[in-house]
Amino acid sequence: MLKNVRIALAVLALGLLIWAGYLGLVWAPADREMGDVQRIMYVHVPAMEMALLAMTLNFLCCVTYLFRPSWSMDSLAEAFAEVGLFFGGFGLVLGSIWGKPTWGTYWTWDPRLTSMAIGLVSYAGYLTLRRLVDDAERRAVWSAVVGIIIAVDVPIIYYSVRWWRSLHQMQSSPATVDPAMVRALRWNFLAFFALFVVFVMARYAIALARRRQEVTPPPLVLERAS
Amino acid sequence: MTPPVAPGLLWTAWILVRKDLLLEWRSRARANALVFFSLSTLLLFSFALGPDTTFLKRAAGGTLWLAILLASVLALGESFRVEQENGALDGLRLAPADARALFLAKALANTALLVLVGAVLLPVLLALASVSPTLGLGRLAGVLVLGCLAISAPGTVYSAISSHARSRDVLLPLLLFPLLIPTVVAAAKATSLVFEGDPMLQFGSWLGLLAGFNVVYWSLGFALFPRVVED
Amino acid sequence: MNASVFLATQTGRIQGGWSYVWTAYGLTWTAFALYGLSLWLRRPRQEP
Amino acid sequence: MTLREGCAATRNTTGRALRAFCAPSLLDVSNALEFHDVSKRYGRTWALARLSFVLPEGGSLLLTGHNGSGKTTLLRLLATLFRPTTGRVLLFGKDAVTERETLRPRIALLGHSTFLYEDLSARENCVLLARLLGRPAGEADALLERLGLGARAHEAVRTFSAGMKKRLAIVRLLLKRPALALLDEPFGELDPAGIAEMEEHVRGLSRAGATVVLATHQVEHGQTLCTERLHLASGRAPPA
Repeated sequence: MLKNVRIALAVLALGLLIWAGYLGLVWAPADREMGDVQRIMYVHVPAMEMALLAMTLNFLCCVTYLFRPSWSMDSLAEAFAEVGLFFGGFGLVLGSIWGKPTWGTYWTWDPRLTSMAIGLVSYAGYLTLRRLVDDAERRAVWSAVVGIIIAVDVPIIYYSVRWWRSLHQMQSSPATVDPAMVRALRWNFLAFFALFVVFVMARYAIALARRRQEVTPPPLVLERAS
Repeated sequence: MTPPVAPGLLWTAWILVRKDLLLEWRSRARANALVFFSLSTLLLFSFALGPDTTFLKRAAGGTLWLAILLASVLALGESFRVEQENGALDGLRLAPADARALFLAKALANTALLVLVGAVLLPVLLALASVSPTLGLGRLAGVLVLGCLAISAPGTVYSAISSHARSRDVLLPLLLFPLLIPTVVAAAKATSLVFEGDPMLQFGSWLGLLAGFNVVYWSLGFALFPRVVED
Repeated sequence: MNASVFLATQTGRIQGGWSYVWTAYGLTWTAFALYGLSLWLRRPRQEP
Repeated sequence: MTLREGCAATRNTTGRALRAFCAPSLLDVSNALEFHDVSKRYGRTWALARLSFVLPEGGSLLLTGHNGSGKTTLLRLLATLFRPTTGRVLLFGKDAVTERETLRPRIALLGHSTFLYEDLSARENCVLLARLLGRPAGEADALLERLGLGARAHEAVRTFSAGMKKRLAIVRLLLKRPALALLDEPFGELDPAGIAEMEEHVRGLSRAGATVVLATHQVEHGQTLCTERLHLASGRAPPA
């Protein structure tokens, strides 16, 4: 049953993506100042939103795991971390592609981009830790602890970078959007969210299967004592 | 055979801090190595950043805290090596010593070592970058202590975790450095304000930021460390 | 009248933005495809 | 489900309140140790598999089995250092995971690792433990003296031989005056005189009413000391 739910959702997500792509590329009007380059916003912004969503959900799973440990919570935390890293990673690349024509540089110390970049390196560390610890229980507890510390740290990074950067120039506010653009953005958001759910479900299944395989209790029957 | 009254949390932490400091004193060869290591990193930064003294003067705060950060990775990694030798950490857990007291003790001992490293680095830095503490030594010391505290708290949690994992020498910095970016930003900023003067009176706010980090990391460490040590 | 004048002076838009747009969207779709593929390759053999 | 198990089994706060309410006499804990279908896993391998046994208080258990049969894992579970992957461990009627803080003062483990700091002296190691237990340092000195380590009490443990480190570990064990003494291969690294002395210590512990679990593959020594026996083969207790 679960399998065809996931396939149906995947097909829906694909359809949404194509429809949102059409809206972003063709239907939405070009921006007055930035012209067509502004269309990159329709993929960059939803990607960053998904990354933030994934990080928040990972934090919630980590906290829940510490109070009520269960393999599903542990696997869910792992799924959110990886999917968040994925969305954040290519979201940042989109941000720098957008930055080149608009600001002339691939990277500006914009607090949002900077704190996301640091967050991604932290979650890369989180995933590396998960691979470097063999014992399933210890890995689950320690990655929960690390997940909590990182999640607390990302907002701190955002504010300290903003404070650190505000010494130079003001943070760039997103371009003014008219209703048609908002509609395109919302459809793209929906498409990205559908893909987010599909990816998390798939990655969760992978993680849970690994945990099950690691933690299967031994068969009751005793071998012949040697 | 119930044992007589066991010491409270803070008293246990005090016993363990004395033990850690005694251990550091006994193996001071390691502490010396750490100090000379950070001196050489300081020199390295100065040479790498070029002979132009005006730039070095501006970058003095940053180089100091980068050197301390690199030294902290070594100090933190070492701090749990001694606990793993002969399973001493299990011995403490079985004593029983409250894991939170263990955290306080370890974090304070690491802070002391880092402050020592910082104290040795400072005069050398003042000479190298030809800077002087215009806002006074007291503030400089305040930044140093608060910065080292903010490094040691999460560092102790992460070094306890990575001391059990494989390839721990890579894992500790990988986990720690992204986390310490706000701390290093605040500490380096506050330090360079001390060196170059503080026209817009921002020193207080940066110090406040640093103090805020300490509150966050110490409470997080205090709450989460037992989960790291207990299986 | 002045609106169009205003618009005219504003037409200093960035020309040739489409190359950036196509790279961005191309990257997005390939990223989704590759990640979907990697998830499919790593899928657990028998469905739980 | 007897009343005692009922009380012990309920984990939530009402359970704790219920347990506090039950008069201790009702709960005369007959069993010091209880293993209920306990398994422990490291990575891919099962160190202990579906093990269940009971040891009455004051009893002493000889744990035998070849290396890697799970003896050390079992002792570390009893010492509340580990959490079982499945099943439950009860010590003196209390769950070894949720109530380890209250159990640990009464448990002592003489393991492969000696829990000693190499850079500290013998006395400093013992005084550290004494302070953590809230005991006067003099008690540690007396025990050091009694076990013939008085002369070298101020030398760093690094300079000690394996036999002397084992002796120092015994001092730490005796210092706790444990209600549950867990001995993992206590006869290793000891010369014949040391083994005789160790046997005397085990008898002393039993006489003092402590429950003793002694794991060894040198069965001949443990034979005379223990009332019960459990043989482990690759993590399981094959039917006797």
